[in-house]
Amino acid sequence: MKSFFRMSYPYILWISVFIVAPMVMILLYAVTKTGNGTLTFQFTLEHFARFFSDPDFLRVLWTSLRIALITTVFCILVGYPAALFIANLKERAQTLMILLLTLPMWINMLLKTYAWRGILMNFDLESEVKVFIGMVYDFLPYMVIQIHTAISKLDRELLTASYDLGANRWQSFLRVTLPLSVPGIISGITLVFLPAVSSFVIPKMLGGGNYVLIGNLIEKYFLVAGDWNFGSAISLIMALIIIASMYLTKKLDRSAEEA
Amino acid sequence: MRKLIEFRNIVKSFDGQIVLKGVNLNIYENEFVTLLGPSGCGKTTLLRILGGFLEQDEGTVIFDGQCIDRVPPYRREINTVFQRYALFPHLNVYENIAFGLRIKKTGEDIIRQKVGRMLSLVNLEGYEKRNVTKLSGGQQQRVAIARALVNEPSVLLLDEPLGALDLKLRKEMQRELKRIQQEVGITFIFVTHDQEEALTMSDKIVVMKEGEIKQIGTPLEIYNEPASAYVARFIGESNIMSGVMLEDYKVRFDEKNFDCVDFGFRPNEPVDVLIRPEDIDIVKPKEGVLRGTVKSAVFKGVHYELMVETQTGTSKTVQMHVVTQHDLTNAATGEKISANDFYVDLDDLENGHMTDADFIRIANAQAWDGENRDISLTRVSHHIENRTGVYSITFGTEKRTEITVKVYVVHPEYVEDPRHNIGITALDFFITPDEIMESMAISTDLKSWASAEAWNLQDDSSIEITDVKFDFDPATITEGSYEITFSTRGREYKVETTSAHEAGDRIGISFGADDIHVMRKEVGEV
Amino acid sequence: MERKKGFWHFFTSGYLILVLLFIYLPIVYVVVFSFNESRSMTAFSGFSLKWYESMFNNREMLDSLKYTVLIALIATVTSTVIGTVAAIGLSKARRLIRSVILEINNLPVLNPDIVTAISLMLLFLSLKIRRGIVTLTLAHITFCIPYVILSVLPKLRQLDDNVAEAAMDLGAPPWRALTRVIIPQIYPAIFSGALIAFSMSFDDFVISFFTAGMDVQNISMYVYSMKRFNPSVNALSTLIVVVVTLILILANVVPAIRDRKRKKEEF
Amino acid sequence: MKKLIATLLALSLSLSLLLSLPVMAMGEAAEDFGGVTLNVYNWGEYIDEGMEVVRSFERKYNCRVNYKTYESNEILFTQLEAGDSNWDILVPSDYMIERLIARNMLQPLDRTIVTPELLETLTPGVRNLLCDPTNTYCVPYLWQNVGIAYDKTKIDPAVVEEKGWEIFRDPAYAGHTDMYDSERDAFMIAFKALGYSANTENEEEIQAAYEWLLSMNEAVEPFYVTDEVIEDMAQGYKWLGLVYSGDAAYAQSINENMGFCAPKQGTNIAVDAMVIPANSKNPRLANLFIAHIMEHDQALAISEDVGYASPNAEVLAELSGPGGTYEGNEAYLPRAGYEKDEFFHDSPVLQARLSELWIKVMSAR
Repeated sequence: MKSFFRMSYPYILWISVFIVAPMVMILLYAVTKTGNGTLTFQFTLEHFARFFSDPDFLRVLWTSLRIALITTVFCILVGYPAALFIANLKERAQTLMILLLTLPMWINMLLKTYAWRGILMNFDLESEVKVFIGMVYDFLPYMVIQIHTAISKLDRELLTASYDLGANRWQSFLRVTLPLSVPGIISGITLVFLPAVSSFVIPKMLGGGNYVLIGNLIEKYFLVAGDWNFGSAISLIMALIIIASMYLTKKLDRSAEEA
Repeated sequence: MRKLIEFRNIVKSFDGQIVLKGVNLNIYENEFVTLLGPSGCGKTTLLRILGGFLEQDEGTVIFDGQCIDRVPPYRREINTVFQRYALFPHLNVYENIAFGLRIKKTGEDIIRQKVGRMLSLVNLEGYEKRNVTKLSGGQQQRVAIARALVNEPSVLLLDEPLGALDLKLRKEMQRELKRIQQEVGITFIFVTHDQEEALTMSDKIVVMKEGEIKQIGTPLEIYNEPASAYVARFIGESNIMSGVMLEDYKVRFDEKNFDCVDFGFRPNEPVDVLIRPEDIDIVKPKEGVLRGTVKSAVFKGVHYELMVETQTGTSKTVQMHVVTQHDLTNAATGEKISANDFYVDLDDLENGHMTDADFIRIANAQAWDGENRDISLTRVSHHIENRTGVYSITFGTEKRTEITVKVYVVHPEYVEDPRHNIGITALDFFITPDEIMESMAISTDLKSWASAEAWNLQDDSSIEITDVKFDFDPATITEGSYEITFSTRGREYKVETTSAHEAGDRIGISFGADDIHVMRKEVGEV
Repeated sequence: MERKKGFWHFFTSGYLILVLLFIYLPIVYVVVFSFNESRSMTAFSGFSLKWYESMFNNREMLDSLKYTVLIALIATVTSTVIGTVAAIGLSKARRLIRSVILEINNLPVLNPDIVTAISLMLLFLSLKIRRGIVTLTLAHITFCIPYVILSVLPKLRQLDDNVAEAAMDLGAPPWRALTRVIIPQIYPAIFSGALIAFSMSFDDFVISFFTAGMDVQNISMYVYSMKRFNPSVNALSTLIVVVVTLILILANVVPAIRDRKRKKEEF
Repeated sequence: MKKLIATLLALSLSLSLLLSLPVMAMGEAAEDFGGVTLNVYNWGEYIDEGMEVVRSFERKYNCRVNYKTYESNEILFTQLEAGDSNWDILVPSDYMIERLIARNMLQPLDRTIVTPELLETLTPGVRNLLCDPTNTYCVPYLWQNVGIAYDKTKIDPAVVEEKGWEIFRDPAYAGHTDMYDSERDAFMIAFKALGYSANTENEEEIQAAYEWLLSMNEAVEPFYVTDEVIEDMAQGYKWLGLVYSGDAAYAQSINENMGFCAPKQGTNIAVDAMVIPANSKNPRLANLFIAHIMEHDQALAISEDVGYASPNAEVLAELSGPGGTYEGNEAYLPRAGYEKDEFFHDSPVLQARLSELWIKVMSAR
């Protein structure tokens, strides 16, 4: 059976060429002087300094985090009850509901955002509200499905035991179903918050040009200004934020288990 | 004792299948009641209805004088220990046990005091902070009990709680549950399918079958005075015979009359008679009420369990003609073929039962090639008529290697035993020494070679031929004729005794009048 | 319990219907307006197939749809093969190696798309590789493989090992044991991994936007490049909605029918 | 399961084959290029509705056009700098052509194909542009100027004429104004309002313009948009908006009470012109494409559908004159020869400075 391990060699080669090498490229460009497109090996941290010293860049970062946070919280508030009610449906109705939720995920995100652009033309909303609707629309199904998977895995007998010990429906939900569905919420957060922070299509198409999130900044410095070094630096900063928040949610998840 | 729980005519069905057929049952305070029956008899459904997790289709449940059908489970003075414990994985041992008290908003210090007491009751002091998923089966089960008892319910429901434990731990937990019940002094309702568990722990046993209560009584009553063959068979070991109640105190079974202590039956009423194996004593053949030979003796730790055959079954003896090996070799293809002469039953011939495959089987015709690999016999030709007499039959392989043997068509001699309405038949047969030596299961092969069969005279259903008696040694057999007797099962008694015996001993068995328990025949009872 | 249940049942189904309405509002809106006579997205002035006609005449749009499907298929098949083979290999690897590789493997999934896109663009441009359909396909395969592995590996780890050993004990060489015993058991996982990979590739914009170069454009890139609001996109969206619905119905109803048929045979 | 995969694959393959029937009608080919691909890179929505101009070119020369679009001159330039693309036709704005010529990234046109007679058909306003006086490298494609679009039912035209760019600082229109999200154009109106040149690199003037824009933010609280301004003005959602004349022409064709005014303080005139990159693979076919676009019918089709002014003098007169699609349309014909109107010059320094300040302006709200 040991020989089977050799079967993963082609894949190891693949990830080193197409995942590791590119990330190294970003790192290199982020810490070297601007060479408009070519790699100059003069080491510098000026790009990071430039990013963190300018209040506007920080405001852009803060706006991205803020909109992603509101989107995630809203998805949880709207998504959790939906997931709970679906989990209480009968078997066949449940599979139908999940199918109905997954169908839109298959349709191009661009087309759906374009549809929203058409719809939102009727209303005169602030760009931030439009971006918020677009984001919630795109990420809500992911959240509902993650939470539903967690809830449907719970052993029904636990609820019976809770009733038996005197807890009514609401108390049983609060003390048994909710705490045990936390892992589902956390995996939902990772599937919503992380992409939301870095999204650049929805803000661009729905928020008009001015609603700049960090994703737009990266696109701007790579495609418009052609400053790859600064663009890479911003990407690295965002990647670090993502990894930090992912680590945080993992720890939260593990501590939830220990409690 | 005060009546605590009353089930009145409880009916329940799951998508069309009746699970409870109008159950009536009263349970008294501080009783240890066991609902006993095979899986699917409705015992768990009854329990869950009492717990409030299921709603009965008809009937009412009275608890402490009031009807509690409308009361939701969380307002019933009842707590449950579930089959798979259902401990809350996100809470530790202490929090699990304190769950019910926290719901009732009990003060923190009272909770600490009550949980502490519970932990000592179930010998789990010091486990407060442990994660429940990491505990052993026994420990988890004890936490489940503590979690239920801490709320001081007036009734504790236990749904097969010992099912997942190993034997030794299960025994220990049985004693501990009994101890806790007596110490805490509340009503336990225990569901199980393990009759030994029911006997050791219960004050009252309720035997159930297919949604109905068959008998309610103390373990002793259930064991000694089973209401029906079903109950008797379900509790403890038993010898059950069908018989006739001649008059009070006199019953007839196995063609003999016996005095007994039962009365109140109609004259000559067909009844079931029960004798417990431990009530039967082994004596000298002469002194025994019945005489028989020991068929098997198995040591069960404390005692031996003997199977004593007091009446032989119906039997039939036939002749086995052992002839020399005479397989032919086809020089051209190097193939070998062999077959034996054989007898055929005229009846089988007449109603067209006999196919080429049957002929091949009975003649034990075989063919194999140079490397000793079997070849199928594809060409069988014969002109046997439906009349007794001697005919010939030829078996051949694809490559024309052939052999011809004689077929004796004979009138079958059936042996019929009207008393036990059993019929048996068998035919003489020819065989070679090699085939006997090669046979891996000699009794089965002898039955097949002799086409030995037994059947029930009334409904023609086949009856097993249990014994094949022969007095030759298969390993050293030589040509000649030998007698073989095939017989069905006779009357056998299971006997528990501390004295050692071996198969074949001739002994006598005896039992007293009070060892005989006469039971009314259940309608539709087998 | 009965009375309260009635209200609660009404409340929950009402809530679910509201969520479904929100999810399907744009889709229905687009489908309706794809038949609108005028350009506007606010007033429905009359029924016409004008936009479908303009869609089918718009070769650029059709080409981009063709490329989207083509690349999605190639990426799905390749990534499923590599992914499954890798998953099987990894399932037998030592714990440390497996966790390191899996950590790297999850990078394209957890990392924001734009970072993956940028990194691949930098790779291609720095190595002076001309961006086109090849680099686009390689990029798609790169971010599809993790989904296959994430779907196949857990199933593999659940399989009890001595099933494969039993196959070998009965004379099957390791390779045969793999194909005859292991793969049939993880077939559903491979299939669902392939489905996810296909939907990820079919739906991708960001990574394609940075790695496609000048020659090729997929649907998302084409829609993104349209400045003024062009109603023929509604026609395109309707087409994709119909196709996707058909595929999903096919993928879910067919096995259900087969199961019911098989159940009938068993009685 | 296997059956399922098979049906899925079959369905998708048939779908893609069905759609990719090459639309290669084999008309008479003036010159047969045997299916060679011409790579054309143009602005989005900057050609006739059904792309018949391109299809007729493909039929005429039996070739295939790979037509792609970009959003801004900056993105176009960065793509070219990346160096892994070889386009045959680009349509950059005048100031970008200046930069490309300076870095000799373009190749001269073929006089035998883009003949002087053809150049004669151009209207004087766009011939001999500052960036390429002798039209050696570029041929104008469409041109426009920047102005104020306003709702005549809400704002009196006289007020717009009188205030010019200052109207964008009139709090009366707070919440009803669209500002185009392009740093050069936004700073241009500030420079013009303050009387400076649109190409100034003087730091104080830039700072003053920055303050001007900040005060605009307070006063009018504009919505920063790109193409939504066209629909906003066409549907009458907004009263005031900064708009390119071509977009205004299109909007006015839908909504008559939308006015357009090129303010008296002067504005920016811009010409998007066709050029051939130095590394083009088939320059001959590229030249033929430019000649094809310059023909009367093609120029007419493009300018009529897009709404931007045509460089072809005849087409210009035809469309804006009596019976023309844009007769009486204030926005279609850009103002020519007005001394305060200016072309943009390429200055990366100014560009970088403006983009940095622009982020401040936008996120200042």
